[in-house]
Order: sequence, then structure tokens, then C-alpha cells
Amino acid sequence: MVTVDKLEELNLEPEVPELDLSWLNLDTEWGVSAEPGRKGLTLQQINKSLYGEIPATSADSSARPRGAAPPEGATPRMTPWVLGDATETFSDSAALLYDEAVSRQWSSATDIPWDTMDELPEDIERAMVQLCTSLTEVEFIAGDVPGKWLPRIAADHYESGLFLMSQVMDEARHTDVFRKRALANGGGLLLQGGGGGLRQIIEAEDFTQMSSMLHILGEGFVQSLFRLGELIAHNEAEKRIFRLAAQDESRHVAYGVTHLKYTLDNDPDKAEEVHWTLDMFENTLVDPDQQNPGLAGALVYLLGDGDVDEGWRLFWHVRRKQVLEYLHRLDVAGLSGRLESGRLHPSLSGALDN
Amino acid sequence: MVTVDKLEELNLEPEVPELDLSWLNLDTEWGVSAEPGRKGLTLQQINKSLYGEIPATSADSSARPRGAAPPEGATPRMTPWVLGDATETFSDSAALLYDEAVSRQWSSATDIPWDTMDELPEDIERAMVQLCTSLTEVEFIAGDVPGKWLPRIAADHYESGLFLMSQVMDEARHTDVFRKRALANGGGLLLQGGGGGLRQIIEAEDFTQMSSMLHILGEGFVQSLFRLGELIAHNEAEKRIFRLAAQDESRHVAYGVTHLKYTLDNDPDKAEEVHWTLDMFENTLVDPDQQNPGLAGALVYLLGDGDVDEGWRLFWHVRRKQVLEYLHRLDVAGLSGRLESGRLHPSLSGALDN
Amino acid sequence: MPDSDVIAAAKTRLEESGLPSDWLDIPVHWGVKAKEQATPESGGLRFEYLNVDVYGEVPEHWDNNTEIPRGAVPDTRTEQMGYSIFSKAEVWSDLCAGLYEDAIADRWNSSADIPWDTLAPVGSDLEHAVCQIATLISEYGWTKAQTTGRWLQEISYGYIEVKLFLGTVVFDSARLYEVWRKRALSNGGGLGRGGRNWKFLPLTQSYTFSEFCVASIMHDAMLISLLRHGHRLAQTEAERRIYELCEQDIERHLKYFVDHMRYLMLKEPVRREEIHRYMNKAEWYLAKDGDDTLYSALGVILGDGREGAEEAMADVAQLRREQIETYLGYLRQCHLGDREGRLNEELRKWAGMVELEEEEKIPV
Amino acid sequence: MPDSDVIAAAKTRLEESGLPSDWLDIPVHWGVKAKEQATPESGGLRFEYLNVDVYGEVPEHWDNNTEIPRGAVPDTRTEQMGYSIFSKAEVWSDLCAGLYEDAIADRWNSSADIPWDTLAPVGSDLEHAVCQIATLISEYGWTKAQTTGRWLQEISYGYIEVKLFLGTVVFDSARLYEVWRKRALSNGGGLGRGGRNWKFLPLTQSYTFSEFCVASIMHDAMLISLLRHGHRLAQTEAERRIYELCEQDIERHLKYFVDHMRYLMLKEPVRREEIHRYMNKAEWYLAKDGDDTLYSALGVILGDGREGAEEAMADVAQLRREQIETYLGYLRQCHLGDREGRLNEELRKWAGMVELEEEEKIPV
Repeated sequence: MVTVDKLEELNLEPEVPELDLSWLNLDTEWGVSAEPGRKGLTLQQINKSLYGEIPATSADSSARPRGAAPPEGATPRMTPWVLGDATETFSDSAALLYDEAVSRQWSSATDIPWDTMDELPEDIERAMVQLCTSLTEVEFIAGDVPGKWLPRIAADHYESGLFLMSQVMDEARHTDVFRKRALANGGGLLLQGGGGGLRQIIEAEDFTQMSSMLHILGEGFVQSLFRLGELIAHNEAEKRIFRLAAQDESRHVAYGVTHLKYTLDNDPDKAEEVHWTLDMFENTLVDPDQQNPGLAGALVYLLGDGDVDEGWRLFWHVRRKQVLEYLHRLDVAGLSGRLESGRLHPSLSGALDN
Repeated sequence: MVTVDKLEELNLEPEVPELDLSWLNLDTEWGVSAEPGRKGLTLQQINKSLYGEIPATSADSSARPRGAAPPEGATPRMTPWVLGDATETFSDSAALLYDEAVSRQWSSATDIPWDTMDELPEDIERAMVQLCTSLTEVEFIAGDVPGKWLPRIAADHYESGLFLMSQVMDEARHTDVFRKRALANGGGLLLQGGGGGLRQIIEAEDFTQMSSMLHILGEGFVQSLFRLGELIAHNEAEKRIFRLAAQDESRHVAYGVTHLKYTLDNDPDKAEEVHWTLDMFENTLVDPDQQNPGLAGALVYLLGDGDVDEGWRLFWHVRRKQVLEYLHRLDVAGLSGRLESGRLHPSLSGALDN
Repeated sequence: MPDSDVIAAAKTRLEESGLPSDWLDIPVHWGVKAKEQATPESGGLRFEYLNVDVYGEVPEHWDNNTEIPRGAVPDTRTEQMGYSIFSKAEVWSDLCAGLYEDAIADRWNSSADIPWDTLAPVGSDLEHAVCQIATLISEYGWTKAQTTGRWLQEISYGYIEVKLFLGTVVFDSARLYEVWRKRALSNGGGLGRGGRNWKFLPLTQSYTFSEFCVASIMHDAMLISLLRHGHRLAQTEAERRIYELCEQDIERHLKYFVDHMRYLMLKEPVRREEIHRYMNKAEWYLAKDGDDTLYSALGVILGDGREGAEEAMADVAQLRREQIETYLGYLRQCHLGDREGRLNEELRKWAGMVELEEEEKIPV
Repeated sequence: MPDSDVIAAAKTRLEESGLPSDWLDIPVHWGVKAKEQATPESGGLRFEYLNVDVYGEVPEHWDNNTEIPRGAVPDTRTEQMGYSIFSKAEVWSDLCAGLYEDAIADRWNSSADIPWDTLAPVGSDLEHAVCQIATLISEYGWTKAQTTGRWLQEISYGYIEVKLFLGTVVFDSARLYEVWRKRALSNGGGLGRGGRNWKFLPLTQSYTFSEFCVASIMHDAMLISLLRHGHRLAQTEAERRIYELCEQDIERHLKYFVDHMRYLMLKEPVRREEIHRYMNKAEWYLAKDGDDTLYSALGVILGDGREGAEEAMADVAQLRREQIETYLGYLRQCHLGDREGRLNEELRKWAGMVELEEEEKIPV
């Protein structure tokens, strides 16, 4: 802590700020008393009266909290622009998901029983650290992307902003925990993944398109896999990593689904644009030119515990579940019919036949 | 030119595109016949009927030309966002200024009588190349800035877009011509200018604020100086450079003034924000910490032709003219009262007393 | 079966199945076992413990513009990802990894960790004043999260520790936003008036990360000086706790910003004048924006209502002086002690410092 | 008075007047006199002639993030300006300076240089078709200017020649936009239907300049193949002139893009696979976006109305094949001849090329 030294050259009395009491008589909503509930005082509990009303559009690029009075005098354009339409970024569940995120934070240093990791056979250890190499890359981008979008969220839609801020934290922890696993037990980091759609997520310049790639398809697939983490894990530490990470991913997926639902409910024309994006992103994910040589081999190898045929069988089991859950999420969001219309990429619909 | 070689492996008939005639029956304005006038077929002449109507707001971030029918199917978000309100970027004179820009392009290679440059005394040559070093820096940023803003201009307000495209070209030529002068006659490039407000122009995230700095104050001061180029030039080549560059700057200044006028006519609240920006930018221009050591010395030296006292006298003559013309431009744009209210920076209002 | 045979057999099985196996060819640093340091006494498996062997070598210049983890083998097919920071000097502090783990260990929850039930009605003036302060701190929390967050996409993987730590800053800032919003909306009040935000432009307009860091030092110093008066300003245990917890977070952020700037000043002393330029800007906006809402609200609290406010303003002036002193104190820690002699004129008045001699102005 | 005395005297006068004089201390390369090459026969004082002595040394890496002119003496106070491209390989072509001057020498004016009075009424179908094509070319001109323009703020002064040339590309693209708009609005027609614009995403979303260049090669190649059929497509001298002048501009742009990519491939061959990735993307969007409006409008023109359009589509198919061949031809010039074997499936059909063997797909 900096001690407050007297400055040597300080030899005058400090100027006294002018007393201005105009803020005592503002026209804001007054008399609000949110009461803490079972989980304490959550965002949902303070979203009452005027303060809980979500403006459909916001032209305010400043940091003024929703419901506060505007300042006197001019304000600058704080960020190049904000996404003013609620349909661009909002989700009815954002406040709840943020509350959950705060209460379910965990520590990769202390909440993983690292001491349960015994030495693994070298082939299995290599496969695991290869998988973790790929996962730490994926999670790295997954944190950069919400960071990119933060300055574009209107303060009037603060719930989505807070959710994204919590996602930045979650993804830092995921980047961290998979790097820790790679370096914890003798293996180290192996082969970079070579892209595989990460660039597509970060380059998107439409929030809903980005979210449909990142939250629904990308993190959705990851979550489906993590929920089957028992098939991959070889000890309690690894199981716990997948379980805790899956819990985080669930919030991100839920945000994506509820955001898309909010958007489509209010702007049904957006559906075709999202379909286009998914056409592109599904194609990228299965494109041979984009294949991730490490991830593919390591995952199959781990699933079969060294038995590659068994690994393939389980891989298709996982993939089938990924695709079914993906389609289900789209249904919930109101974007149905990709399978029925033949729009789902053949390599994904093919997985349903296995 | 690439000759169209037959590809060796080409052994099939090319696929025939599907004939779709739906575009023959669109709902766009039809039967428009613009007629060329004295200066040929200018933008102003084709701005007729619906095609000449400027939408007050545009939500279209695509490249669709104003008045064209929208495509079938979804369009992506082409740019992160566009400045949809006409008040953000429009100027009633933009079309005219673009037409002028096209017809008044000149070549720094062939339109400057470089052979009129005789050897100058070394002190004068050095002062001139120092001035040109500073000017080529200023013009460099002046081209980057419209480049930055181009993707943000709505296609529906294409006139401003075209104007900025012409400014990019003009500034390339200015960057070029002052570099040419610096290297033409034995001197070379001297001392970098150290900032002096250039960063403030490029970092601004509001178009009108940017334009008030770049077009009105920055280029305005430069134009006032160039119009007195006779005081600095030592030969016909230099005179021609200042004269031609001043002509270009006039268009840029005119755009800034007419844009600000358009904005204030339609959104008077913006005035205070622009005042704030000018407070900051005037302060930067005269801040001792921002001073450009080369420019100051070289300019005074050149004005006095080596006689520094005379140079100072003429410097204040120039500065007075710069300030008067600046205030006049603000008046025309509808932002009056900076002098009267004492808001004009003292170092500038002081120049009026000289 | 010896390990080499195990791997050879694995390769054969993968290849027969049409799967790539080159990931098995990569030489492995088999000795790297970070878990061995992960004891409860050492705080579990902290990120610092990963920095062994090649994985701990943080390069002066990182030249890969993809998401490749530091220490992994590149795949040259990968698209570039748009990072722009490849220089250690621009972002580094040795404290990052530790501060990241500290932030996680110190985590708190504004819903459950604040004793909200200790809130009790205060006079209307006081409630207005507390809510006004809450509104302005919320606003800064929002700005801090937005402006810190945007740097993530700029910093390359070479400096992963920095990015992880910034992730905690974003999250802490979210909490700074919401805990004060909660305070404003939980005791019969409401939000006050937003600020004019000009003072935040140096944060939003930063072109270099270190520029963002000095502007953050200024704003965080202003805030922490205020938070340190929490014991005087708080009316209840709930508020006292909010002040304390926020102070702990901001202190952690400042540790990083300060240590990074110290590192930069040592590694690239030639940037001193450039950095002063950024401080000129940050201070100019702070001084010019200076509306008196915050200080007036403090006056109402310290004066226990509007009647006593006028008298309390002398106390507030001392507090504002402390803000400037604190800011300069942090700068001294970064080897930027020369700022004292160059501080903005207005801020000198706030601090009661003598005026600078007028410099000769060359008006070009 | 010897020169050194002249300078010393000048310094004294400046200092007595309180003006800085250090700019007079800078060692001057007194021999640099570019004007000596500026004869009418050599095209006046072209930018190429400036590249002498230190001023002509274009560095592999430029490490100054300000607006400092190449060859000037730095002022370390200067704020960084946000440039991101500091590598010669990423932007360079030796042709830049010359192409910049060529662009200026070739300048034309769509108001006065097109014989608009030669326009004459054509049948309604034909007018619709011409206007539809004009609409789509306008759209591309707009996109080209916007997407080229945004690179200016990224490229540092070290590569000033590139920036000057890109300035002409922006301006040419403005003209591409407006001359076709003028054509649509001057002969009793109007604008047609806008395109879906997905195919332009590879231009707007580029993260590296070279990625932008390959996408530009693809789009410019598509356009120039069309423009080269101007003699068949034009109904009047005015249109013929428009086709010719636009072709001349696009040819100049392609010269730069192609020569730059050639340079990059020679200097950084390791980037080949990454560049293919960008082409995958550009081609995928082009193929997927492929609405048939443009080709149908060409069919109506070549078929002299809607009745003959069906039959003319075989001709249009040949033209579309030429577009792909032209694209591949330019790529061969950049040492990217291997693209032929990796071209997008759909575009292979356009070109009548045999299908690629299906690769084993690993669906992860």
C-alpha cells in the first residue's frame, strides 16, 4: 500500500471543491428497497420498478447506469458505437446467469484434487496432454471474444454486459486449468490445433452471429463432450475438471440459447442470417482443410483408452449426442428445421445414423 | 495482362448459371434520365427523383447503392456498424465537393515547375525542408483519418463517402508533394514534429468531433497559411505547391463547415460537445508540451527570410488571420460565440490583439 | 513394454484407423510435473508453478499471431488471429500469475458476502448522497470492465499470465459495478446522476496498453483513496464491507499496473516522454471534467446532511488532496517520480501544490 | 560567409528570439537533389526518384509507431498512433511508387471524359440488364473503397509508397462506384437489385493485409474478366469508354496485389498454407453467395432481351469460366499456382474443371 506522504513542495491549502447540491433533486425513481432473499441480494432482486425495465433500444454510449439521471452538459461518445437494439445482445436469463456465475466460481489451484493424479501410461498421458493443448487454445479465444464485445454493449443492457464479464473470467480459468493439466503430470503441451473455426468466431461482426457460433455450436459441442468427461478422465482430478468446466459451459450455452430466442422472438427476420452463419460454421468444423490433427487422434485414443476401434465407436456416440443436443438447443431458441430441411451439414446429420 | 490459358485439367463443360429474371420486375424508381450539363454529368445532376432523397437515418450496413432494391435472402453485417443518422456524417455540399475534387486533381510530378527551383541559401533551404518535414507528417495523418471512417459511412449517404475517398487521394498527394519538396533541392528530411494534435484527430470516435478538429481547425489553419504561401515560397515551384494544396484544403474545410452546419441545424444539442472538443484541441495546439520545435522555428525563419524579428511580426499576422478565419468558419457553421464567451483559448484570442 | 514401443504401437493403431498420429512424434519434456508443487501449504497448483522448462520462458518478442499456447508446436495452416501486442515490455509484470491466483482466492459474492440486513434507513440527504456516490462508482466499474476487456484480443499468448490476470480485473470490475448498484437500490433510495464521462476518454481511446495502464493508475488511485475512507463514510456494516472488499480488489489491480509500468520504465526508458504525454492527457480530462457532484455528495455525508455540507467541504478538500498524493505516490513506485514537477495545473490546486512556472509558449 | 557560419548565425538569431533551433543541428544529406531527375521525358518528378540515400532504404522491419517520415529524426515525445503493420513482407511491392504516379497520370473524370451524349434508348429489357449490372458494379466499388481505405491507418510510414498507391485505389474505387451509378441513372432506367454481400465478408473481415490482397485478387479478377468483354456488352460509345477506363484502373490494382503476393510468397514461404486458408474462405463465400442476378443480366444483354437470354446462357457460362481462369492465372503469377488443385468445388464446376478426389474427412 502506498503511504500518503506529504509532498515536499506542498505548501498551499488544497482548493475546496464547489458545493453543488443539484443532485439532491433529481427526477429518478426513488424509494426502492430491494430485499435480500435466500441467495442474498441478487441482480434479479434489484431489477425492480423502473430499474428493472429493459429499454428496447438505447442510444446511450456512455457508462451511465440504467435509471440514473443524465449529467448536465455534454457527454462524449465513449465507445465507437454501442449495439443499441436489445435484440442485438439481450437475454432474459443474463441476470440469473451472472448471479450463478458469481456464486459458482471455483479455483483451479485448490478445487481440483491434483494429488489424485497418478502416473499414467505414456500413450495415455500424451493423448491427454494433446487434448488439453487443444482445449486450452479453444478456451483462450473464448475469453478474447467476449472481451472484444464488451465495449459494444449498451449500459442500458447491463445484464448482458455482466454476463460477458463473467464469461471472460470463466474462460481465463478454463485456459488456465487445461494448461495446468497439460503441465501437471509429465506430458507438456503438444501440437497446435490449426484453427478449426476459432478465427470465424472472433472475426464475426454481428453479435448474434458470433453468439450462435461461440455459445450454441462451439461451446455446446464442448459441453456435450465434457458431460461425457467420465469416458475420457483417468482420475478424480480430471473428472472434476470436466465436471466443473461443463457447469461453466452450461451457463454460456444457456446465454446463447436465450439470447437467440430473444432475438428471434423480436426480430424473426434474423433467422436466415443465423442459418447462413451456421452453414458456414458447421462447414468449417468438418472441413478436412480445417481438421485439428491432434484433437481428432487424441480424443479417439482416449475414448477407447488406447483401443482405437472402441474409441471410434464412442466417438460417434459423443458426436451423436453433440448433434442431438445442438439441434435441441436450436429448437428451444426457435431456430428449428435445420435437420428436416437438409440444411444441417451432411457430416453432422450423418452422425445421427451411427 | 494475364492471358487466359486453357487449364490443362479442364475437361468438362462449365456449369451454366441459372437464368433468373426476377430483377426485371423490381419496385425501384424507373425512367430516370439525367442530362449532362456544362461540366458533364455530375453527381448533382444524377441526384434526382427518389435517388436524390437523403434518408435522415439508415439502418443498412451493406453496400447497396441508395435507391436499389434489397436483395432476396439474408445479408450479413458488412461492417461492424454504420453511422446511420445523417446528422453524423452528412453535408449538403459533399456531392459538389466531390465533383470539384475529381475535376481539380493535379499531379505533383508534372504540375509543379520543379525546374524553377534554384539553389537556396543553406539556412533557407533547411528551414524550408524542416517545414516540409512537418507538413508531410500532418498530411499523412490527414489521409489515414478519412480511411478509418470510410467503413462507417452508410451507403445511403454515399455523397459523404465519396468526398472522404477524394480526401484520401488529396492527402496522399500532399504527403507526396511535401516529401518531394524536402528531397528535391538538397535538404532532406529533418526533425519530426512530436505530435501536436495529430493523435487527437485520429483517436476521436465521433465523426463530427473528428471533423471539427481535422477539417475546421486543423486544415483550416493550414489553409490560411497556404493562402499566404507567397510569404514563404522562394520560387515558382513552391508557390504552385502552396496554391494547389490550398485549393484542395478549401474543399476539405468546406466539407467540415457544411457538415457541422448540417449537424447543428438538425441536432443543436451537439454544439456543446463540439465546443468541448475544440477546447481540448485548441489547448493541444498551443500546449508547450506539444510544441513542434521544428515547425515553429522554421516557419518564423522563413516568414522573415532569415530576419527573425520580421518573421515574428509576420507570424502574428498569419496567426491572426488563422484565428479570424477559424472563427468565421464556426460562425458559418452555426457554432458562434467562442470568442465572446471567453471560451476560445487565450493563446488564440491573444493573437487577435497583435 | 518399453515406452517407445508403447508409442510405436499407438501410432500404428491410429494410422490403421485413418487418424493422424504426428502428435505422438513431438518430443516431450517428460520431467515437467507441476503437480508436485501443489500442496495445500503452497496454495494448491498455482499458475506460477507451471513456469518451468520451456513453458516458463516468457519471450521478449513473441512472433506468433495465433492462439498457440506458449510451448506448443505450431501448425502453419492457422489463420492469424489479429493480436497486436508481441512485446514483453509492453505488458509484463512478474506479479501477474500470482495476482491472478490471489484474485481467485479472494473472490467474493455481492449477493451473499455483504450483510445487507444491516442496512437501515438514514436521512434523505444522506441516502441521496450515498446513492449518488454509488452511481458514480458503478459507472467507473462498467468503464473499467469494458476498457480492460478490449485488450484481451490484443495481447498474444506469449503473455498468457497477463491475460489471465486481466480476466480477473474484468470480473472484479463487474462486481464493482453491481455491488454499488445493489447498494443504491436496497435502502429506499435509487440511482443518482451519471457523470459526464469525458474523464474516461483516456481509457477508451488508448492506443497502447501502457497508456491504458497509466490512465488506470490515475483512476484507480482516485477511487482507492476514496475507498480508504470507508470507515468514515459507511453508515452500516454492509457499506463498510463493500468499501473494504472493493479496496482489496483495486489494490490488487494497482499492484499490477504499477509493477508493469515500473518494468516498462526500466526496459524502455526512452518511452518516458511519450508516457508523460499520456498522463498530460489523462490529467487534463480529469481536471476539465471535474464536476463537483462526487465531492458535494461526500460533503453531505461528512456533514451529516446538507446543512453541515458547506463546513465539511474543507474535509473533502483534504480527501481530494489525498487522491492526488496517492496518484503521485503510485507513480513514484513506477520510477515516474518526475511527474510531480509536471502535474496538471488544476490538479496542483486540488493538491495544494505550488504553481508551476509558466513555460514560454510557442504558439505553433 | 561559409555555410557553417550562416547556420551558426541563424541559430543565434533564433535562440535570441526564444525559438528552438535544434532542427538546424541535424546532419543533412546535402547531396539529395531529386529534382535533377525531373525531366519531362522521365515523367516529371516521380516518387520513385525520391528513393535515394537513406530515404530510399525501405526497412524489413519498421519500429516506429508514429507518423514520422522515413528518414526524419524522431521526437520521442510523440504519442503512438496505432499503426499495426511494421513488416515489409506484409505490404511491399517494388511497383508501388510507379503505380502511384501511373494512377495519377491516368486519371479521368466520369463527368467530362465519358461521351454521355452517345447514350441512346435501348429496349426495356436491355436497359434493365445494363442497370442491374451497373448496380452490382457500383456496390463493389463502394466496398472496395471502404475496405481498402481502412488499411491506411494500419500501415506505418516505413512503407509510404504502399499507402500512396492505396490512396489511388480508394479514389479509383469511388469512381467505379459513381460512373456506374451515373450510367444507371442517365438513360431512362434506374437502379436494380443490390447483392447479398456475403461474398464481400472476406474483404471486410481481413485480419492481415495479405489476406485482404488475395481476396481482392479474387474479386478484381472476377470484375476484370467481365470488363474485358466491354466491347460485346456495351451498346454505345459511352459504355465502351466506361468499360475501358475501369478496366485500366482494375488492371493497375491487380498489378500491385499480384506483385505484392509474389513478394510475400518469396520472402515468407512458410505462410503458403495460411494464405490458402484465406483463399478457401474467399472462394467459399463467393460460391455460396452466388446468386444468379449478375449472370442472368449478362444473358439478357448477350441474348438481346429476355427471349434470347436462355440461349445466351451458354455464352455466359463461358464468361464465368473465364473469370475463374483469370483468377487462377493471377495466382500463378504470385507463385500460387498450386491453387488450381485446391480450388473450391463449386468454382471448379463454374470452370468446368474435374472434381477433386474426396479427401478423408476427420469429423472433429
